[in-house]
Amino acid sequence: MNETQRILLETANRLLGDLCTRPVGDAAEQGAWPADLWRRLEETGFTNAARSTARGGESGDIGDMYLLVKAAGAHAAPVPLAETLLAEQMLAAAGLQAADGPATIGPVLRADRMTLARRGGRLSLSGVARRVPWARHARTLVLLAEDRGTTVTVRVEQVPVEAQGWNQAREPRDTVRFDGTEISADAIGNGFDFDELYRRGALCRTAAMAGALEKVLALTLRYAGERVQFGRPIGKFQAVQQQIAVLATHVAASNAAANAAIAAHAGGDGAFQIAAAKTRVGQAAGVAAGIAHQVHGAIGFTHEHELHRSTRRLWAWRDEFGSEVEWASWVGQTVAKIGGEVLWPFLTGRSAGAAADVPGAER
Amino acid sequence: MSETTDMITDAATRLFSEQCTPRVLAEAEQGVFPSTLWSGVEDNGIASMLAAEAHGGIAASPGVALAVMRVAGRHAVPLPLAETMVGRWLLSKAGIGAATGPLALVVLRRPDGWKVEGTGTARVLRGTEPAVAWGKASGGVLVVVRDGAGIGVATVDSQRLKVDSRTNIAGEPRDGLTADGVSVRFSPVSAVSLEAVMHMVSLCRAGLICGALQRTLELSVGYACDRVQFGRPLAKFQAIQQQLAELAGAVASATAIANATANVVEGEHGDLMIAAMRARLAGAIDTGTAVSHQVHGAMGFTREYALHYYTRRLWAWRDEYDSAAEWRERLGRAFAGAPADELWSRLARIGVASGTQ
Amino acid sequence: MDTNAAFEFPAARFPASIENLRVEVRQFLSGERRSGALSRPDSVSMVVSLDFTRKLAAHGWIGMTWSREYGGHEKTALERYAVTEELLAVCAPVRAHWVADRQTAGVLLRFGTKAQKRKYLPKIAAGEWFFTPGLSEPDAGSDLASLRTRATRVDGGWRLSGTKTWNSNSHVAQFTLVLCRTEPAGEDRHQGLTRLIVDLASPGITIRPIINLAGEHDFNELTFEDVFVPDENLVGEAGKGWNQATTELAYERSGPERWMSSFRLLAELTEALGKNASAAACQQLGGVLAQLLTLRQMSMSVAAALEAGRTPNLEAAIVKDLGTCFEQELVRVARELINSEGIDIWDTARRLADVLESAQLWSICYTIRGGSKEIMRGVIARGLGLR
Amino acid sequence: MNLNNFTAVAHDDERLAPLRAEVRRFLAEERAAGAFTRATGWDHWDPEFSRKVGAKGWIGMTWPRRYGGQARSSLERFVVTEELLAAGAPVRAHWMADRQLGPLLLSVGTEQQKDTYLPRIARGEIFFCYGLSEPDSGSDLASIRTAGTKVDGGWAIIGRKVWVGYAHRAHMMNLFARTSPRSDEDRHGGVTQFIVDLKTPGITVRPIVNLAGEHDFNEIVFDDAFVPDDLVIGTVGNGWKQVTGELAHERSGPERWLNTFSLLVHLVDRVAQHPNERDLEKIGRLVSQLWTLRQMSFSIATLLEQGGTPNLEAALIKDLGTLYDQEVPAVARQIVSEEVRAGLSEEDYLGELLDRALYYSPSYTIRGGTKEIIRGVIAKGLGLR
Repeated sequence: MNETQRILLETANRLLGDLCTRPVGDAAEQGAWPADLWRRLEETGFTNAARSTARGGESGDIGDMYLLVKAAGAHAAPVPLAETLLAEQMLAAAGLQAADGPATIGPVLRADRMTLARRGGRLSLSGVARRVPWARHARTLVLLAEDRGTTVTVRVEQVPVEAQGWNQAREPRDTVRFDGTEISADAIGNGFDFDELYRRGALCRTAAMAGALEKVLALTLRYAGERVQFGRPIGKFQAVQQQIAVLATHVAASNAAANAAIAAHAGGDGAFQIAAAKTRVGQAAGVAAGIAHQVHGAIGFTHEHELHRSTRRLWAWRDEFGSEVEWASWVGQTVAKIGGEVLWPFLTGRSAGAAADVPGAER
Repeated sequence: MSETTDMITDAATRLFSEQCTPRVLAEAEQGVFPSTLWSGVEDNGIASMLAAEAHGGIAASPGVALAVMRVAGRHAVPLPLAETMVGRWLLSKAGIGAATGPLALVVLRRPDGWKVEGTGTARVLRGTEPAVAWGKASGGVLVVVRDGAGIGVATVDSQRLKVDSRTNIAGEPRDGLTADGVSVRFSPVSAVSLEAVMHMVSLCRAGLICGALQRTLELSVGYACDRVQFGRPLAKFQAIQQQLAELAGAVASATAIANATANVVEGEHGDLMIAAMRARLAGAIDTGTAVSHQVHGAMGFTREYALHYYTRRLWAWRDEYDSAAEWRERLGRAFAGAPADELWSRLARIGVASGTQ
Repeated sequence: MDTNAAFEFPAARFPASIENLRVEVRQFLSGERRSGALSRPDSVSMVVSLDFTRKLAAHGWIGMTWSREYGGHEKTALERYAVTEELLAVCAPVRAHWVADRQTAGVLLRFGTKAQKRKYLPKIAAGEWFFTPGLSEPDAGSDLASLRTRATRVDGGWRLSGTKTWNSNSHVAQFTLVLCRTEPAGEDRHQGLTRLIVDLASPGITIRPIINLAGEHDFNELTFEDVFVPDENLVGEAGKGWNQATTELAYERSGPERWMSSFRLLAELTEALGKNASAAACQQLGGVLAQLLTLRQMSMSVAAALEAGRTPNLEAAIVKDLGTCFEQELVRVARELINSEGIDIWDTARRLADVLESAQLWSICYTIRGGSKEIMRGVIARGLGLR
Repeated sequence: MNLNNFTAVAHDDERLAPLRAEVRRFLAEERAAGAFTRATGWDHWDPEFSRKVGAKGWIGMTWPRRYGGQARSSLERFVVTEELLAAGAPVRAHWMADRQLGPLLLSVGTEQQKDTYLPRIARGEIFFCYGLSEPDSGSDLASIRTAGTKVDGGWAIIGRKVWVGYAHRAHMMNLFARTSPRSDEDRHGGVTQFIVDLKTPGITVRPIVNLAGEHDFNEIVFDDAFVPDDLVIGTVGNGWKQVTGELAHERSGPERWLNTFSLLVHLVDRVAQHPNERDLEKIGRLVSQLWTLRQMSFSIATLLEQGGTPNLEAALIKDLGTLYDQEVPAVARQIVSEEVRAGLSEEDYLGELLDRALYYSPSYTIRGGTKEIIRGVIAKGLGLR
C-alpha cells in the first residue's frame, strides 16, 4: 500500500464507519435504499473510483478500486459499490458513456444468457438474468448479450425487475427480464466477454470477503476480551485462544491471497491468481465464520449483535461469481494442463497463469 | 455379554496380553511368523470360532467375533485372524472342515486379478492378485468366487504360487500372488453371497480397528497424564483435553456403529449397515490417528514407542477389503434420489435390531 | 485406565411393537402434511403451533413416559424416543411444548411436590401449559453458576429480581422454571441456588423479544422486577437447585434433536442429487449418511440406558458433541455438493436453497446451546480422567 | 496487531530472476546426472551434494565474504532455498548450520569461532546437528536439565538429548545446556549454548528409529564430556535469549510448506492423465493454498530483509503451512486408491512419495513448535495472552 492508498483507506474507513450504522443496515435489509450513504460515497468520489481521468474521474487506479471494495466489505456497506465500479469498467471497455448513480451488472450466473436480435435497423434485447445484485435500486444496468455470435456490452437505463430476491445477507438479488426491449445503437459496444466479467466479479467478492474477515476477527477479539465466564475473560481460556489463532491464520491467508490477486490484476493479468484467491478466501470464509460464532456463543446468534452482518455476507459472497468448488476446478484444470514438473516454475513465474511465460525449457 | 463371549474374550485377552510383546510385533514386521502365538490362537478356539461345531468351531455370533477381534486389535496381533476366521466360517458353510493353520482370503470380484477357469470340482486358477493379506505366510489361500447364482470356494496351497513379497504401511504382508494355471478343488457354498463374505470380513476387521482405536486413546490419555510440560501434566492443558475429547468421541462412535452392525449384519439391510460402518470407521481413524500423534509429540514418531503399531495398522486397514470411498459410495448410491419425504422412513429401518436387551 | 464402560455404546434392541408406533406416528404426520399443518417446508427451525401440540397431546405423545396419575401414558423411554425421531424427521412444529415435555417435567417428576406434579404435569401432557427454560442470563452462559438473578425470602414466598435470556417460546409459555440465587455464593458457587416455578402472568415481568440470526423470533429476554413467587412454587429444597439444573441439562443432551435438527436439509439434498448422482457425490452423501446412522445408534443406545434406569451423562455429552458437529458438517457438505454437482438452486431446487440457508444459520448455534462444544469436551475430558 | 502485512509479491526482480534461473539449471543438471530424484526429499543427508551446493556459494550466502559467505540478500537466500526444496534436493546435511548456527555465530560468536567454522560450513565440509530437546523437555524448552558445570578451562557436560536429527552423521552439535539453576524470575535464563565436537570422549549416540522405519533421530548421552571455554557461543546463561530472535526465519520459511511438493507434482500428473472434475477440484484447492502460502512466505522474507521481526506472521505461516503439508497426503490418498497404486509403474514415485508423506505428516505439526504452541504464540500476538 502506498501513501495515497493509506489516506484513501483511512478516509473510507472513517466515512463508512460513521455511515454504516445498525439502523442503516437494518433498514436496507428491509428493502430501504440508503440514500444518504450513497450520496456521501458519491460526494467523496468513491463511486467513481473506476473512472479514468479521460472519462471524468480522478485516477481510475485499479488498486484503489479494490481497496474501496474491501473497505466496503469490512463495513458491510449495504450499497452496490462493487457493482457500480464493475459497471464502469465494462462501460469503459466498450467505449460507452459512463453512468451516473448506482449501477449494476449482469448476467452473473453462468447459465443465464441475454441475446440481442436485429430486425431491420431495430435492436431488441431478450433474456432473463437471475440473482442480479441490487437491480431494483440500480439506475443503470450493464449487460453482456450475444449478438450474432459475439458478446456485446449493452447499457440499459430502465431496469426491468421481474422478481425481487435476496442473498443470505439480505442484499437484493433480483431477476430481470427483457422481452424484445428496444435498445438504441449508441448503447452497445464491444467490451468484456462473460469470463472477464465473472472473473472481475470474483475479485470484487474476494476483496470484500477479505475485508469482512478482518472485521470478523476484530469483533471476535473484542468479544473474547470483554466477555467474562468462570471469573476470566473467555480470551484467557486456552480452548478459545487456539480457535481464535486458527481464525487469525485464515484472515492472514485471505489478505495475502486477495492482495496478490489484486496486484496481479492491476499488473494486467491475474486470471490464475484471482481463481486461486477466490478459492482460498472461500475456504477461509466458512472456517472463520464458524469460529467467530463459536466464540461469540449465543449473543452472536442474535440479530442485535453485529457479527452476523459480516458472517452472513461471507456465506453469501463465497457463492457469488463462482464458489470455491468452481474456482478450484478451474485451478486444477489449469495446472493439470501444464503438468506437475512445470508447476513450480508456473507458481513462481512472472505471471502465473500465462503458460507462455513458464520456463519449461529448464526442466 | 453371554458366557461364551466372556470365556473366549477372556482367553483372548490373556493370550494376547501375554504373548503380543513388543518383540513379537517387531519381529513380525521383519517377516518372522509368530508361530507360538498362532498355536495359542488355535488352542483357544479363536481361529475357528465362526465355524460350526461339526467343524471344530462354536458357531459364534458376529457380535462375539467382533468382541474377540477388538481384543486382538487392542494388542495389534500380527496374524491373519480376520482372514482365517472368515475362511473357516466359509469352509464350514461349504460342509468341509479346515485344516489348522492360517488362511489368506481372496474374494474375486474384479475383472483383473485371478480367474477361476473350468466347471465342476476340478478347476484352474490363473492370473495375479496384487496385495493378498498374509499371502505367503498363510498355508493356504482361500479363493472365493461367484459361481452361477451362488458362490464357490477353493483352497490353494501358497507353495504353488509365485510370490512377490510386499508389505502394507503397517509392515503386514500384502503379497502379490501369481497363479500360473494351478489346478484347485472347487466346492460350492450355499446360502452365502460374495457380498456376505465381504461383510463378514469387514466386521472382523472392524473389531480390529475398534480395538486399535481404543488402544490409541488409552496410550494418549496415559501419555498426557504422565508427561509434564511447563510444570503441569499435558492432560491439564485445555488444548490437549479438547483434542482428547474429540478422540474419545471418534472411538466411541466407531465402537457404537460396529456393535450395532454386528447385530444386524446377517439381516435384510446388513449391506447398508456394513457400508455405514466402514465409512464411519474411516472417519474415526482419520481423527484417531491425527489426535493421538499430535498429543504424543515426537514420542509417537518413533518406532520405540508402541503407538505406531496401532496407527500404522489403522491407516492401512481403513482402505482394505474395499476402500472407505467405495463403501461410502455404495451407501450414498442406495439413497441418492430418494424423495425427500421418504428418506427418513427408508433410513430408519436400517440397523434396528428388535428384541429385548 | 478403564475407559471401556463409558465409551462402549452397546447396541440397543427395540421391541418390535415400536415399529407399529412409528407407523401410527407417520400416518398422523402425513395427514397433517396433506392438510398443510406442517408449515415451513423451506426451513429447519422448530416453530410453535398450538394446534399441532394439542393434536399430539390427544394422541398421547406428550408426557409419554410419565405415570397416568399425572396425565402421562406410561410408555417406555424407547417409545418416546421413536416418536421424537419421527417428529424431528418432518421438522414438526413442536416448539410450544418441547421444553416442558423434555426438560421441565423431568425435573418436576424427580424433585417436585405431589401438589406441583398434580397441578402442572397433566396440563403439560394435555398440550395446554408450556414452560420456557429460565436458566441462562446475559452474563451467565457456559458459566451458569455465576448467574445473578436472585430471590429473597418474604412472607409466604419469595421476591424475584433479575434477567433471564435465550428463553425460547416465552411468548406462548405460561410458566418458567427459574434458577436463581437465594443465598450468597460461598466457597462452593453451586450452593445457594434455588428453582422456582414462576407464573409469567405475575406482575413485574417484562418479556422482550430477541430476533435471531435467521430473522426469526424464537428467543426472549425475561426481566423480573420484584416478582412475588409463592412458597408452593419452590421446587425441591431451597439452595439445592444446582443438581436439578444439571439433571435437566443431561435430559436434553443425547436426544435425536442433536443430530436431526437439519434432517430436512439432508432429505432435500438427497432428492436433488437424483438417482444419477456422480460417484463422487454418492461418496460424500454416503459419508454423511454413515455419520447420521452412527449417531442414531449412539442415541438409541443412550435411550436404552435411560430406560434401564441409568443416567449416562458422559455418553450424552459425546453424542451432543459429535451430533452438533455433524450438523455443521452436513451444511458444509450440502453446499459443496450443490456446487460441484451443478444443482441450479436458484431455479429448480429453490426449496433446497432455502433449507440450506436456514440450516446454515441455525447450525452455528447447535454447538453453543445446551452446553457449548468446549464445555462438552470438558465433560468428556473429565470422564477420561484428565481433569 | 496487523494481519495485512502480506503485501503482494508479483514476481522476481532483475536481481532474483537470474539467480533463480541459475539454481534451476544446476538442479536440472544434478537430477539428470542422478544426484537425486523427486523421491529423495530435502530431508535427506547427502554430504557430496552439500559440497556442490557450497561450491556454488549457496550455503551461508548472506554471510560476509571474509567468513566464506557471498554477502547476498536474505531474499536471494530465500529464492535458493525454495528452489532446492521444491526440487526435493537433499540439503539436510548443511541445513542446520546454514539456517541456524551460522547466523547465530555471526551475531554473538567470537572472531575465532567465526574464522574456524563459517568458511567450512559454507563450503559444505562441516555439518551440525541441534541438541535441544530432552526426554522430559519437548515444547517446554526452558525446562532442559542437561547440565554444564564449570571446570578448569571449560565445561563438563552431563545429561541426555533426544530427537537429535542426524547426530550420527554430523560432525558437531550446537548444544543447549543449563549452566545455572532455573529460577522463577527468569525462566529463560541460565541456559548456555556450546559448540560440541561429537567425537569428544564421553558422548554416546544411540539411534532412534522413526515411525517411517528410518534412522534420522538419535539420543545423545553426555557423560562428563568436556567442552573448552572457547566453544561457548555468546554469553554464558544467555543461550535461550540468543535463539529466540531467529524464530521468524525458521517458522516462515519454505520448509514449512514444501515438504510434500514432490508428491503434489506427481499427483498433478496423475490427475492430468486421468482427469475428472472432482480430482481437478481437489488439486485446485491444494494449489490455491500452496500459492497463498508462498505469497505469505515470500512477503515475510521481504519484511525480514527490511529488518522487521514479523514473529506473529511467521507463526501464522507455520500453522497454515504444516496443516497444508498434512492435507496433501490426505487428499492424495483419496485420489490414489489401492487400485491406482497397484497399476503404477516402477518409475512412478507416486506411491513411495505418498507413503513417506503419510508417515511424516504427524511430525509436521510437532517439530519446530507444536501446533498448540504456535497457536499460543499467535494468541499472544493478538493480545489474548
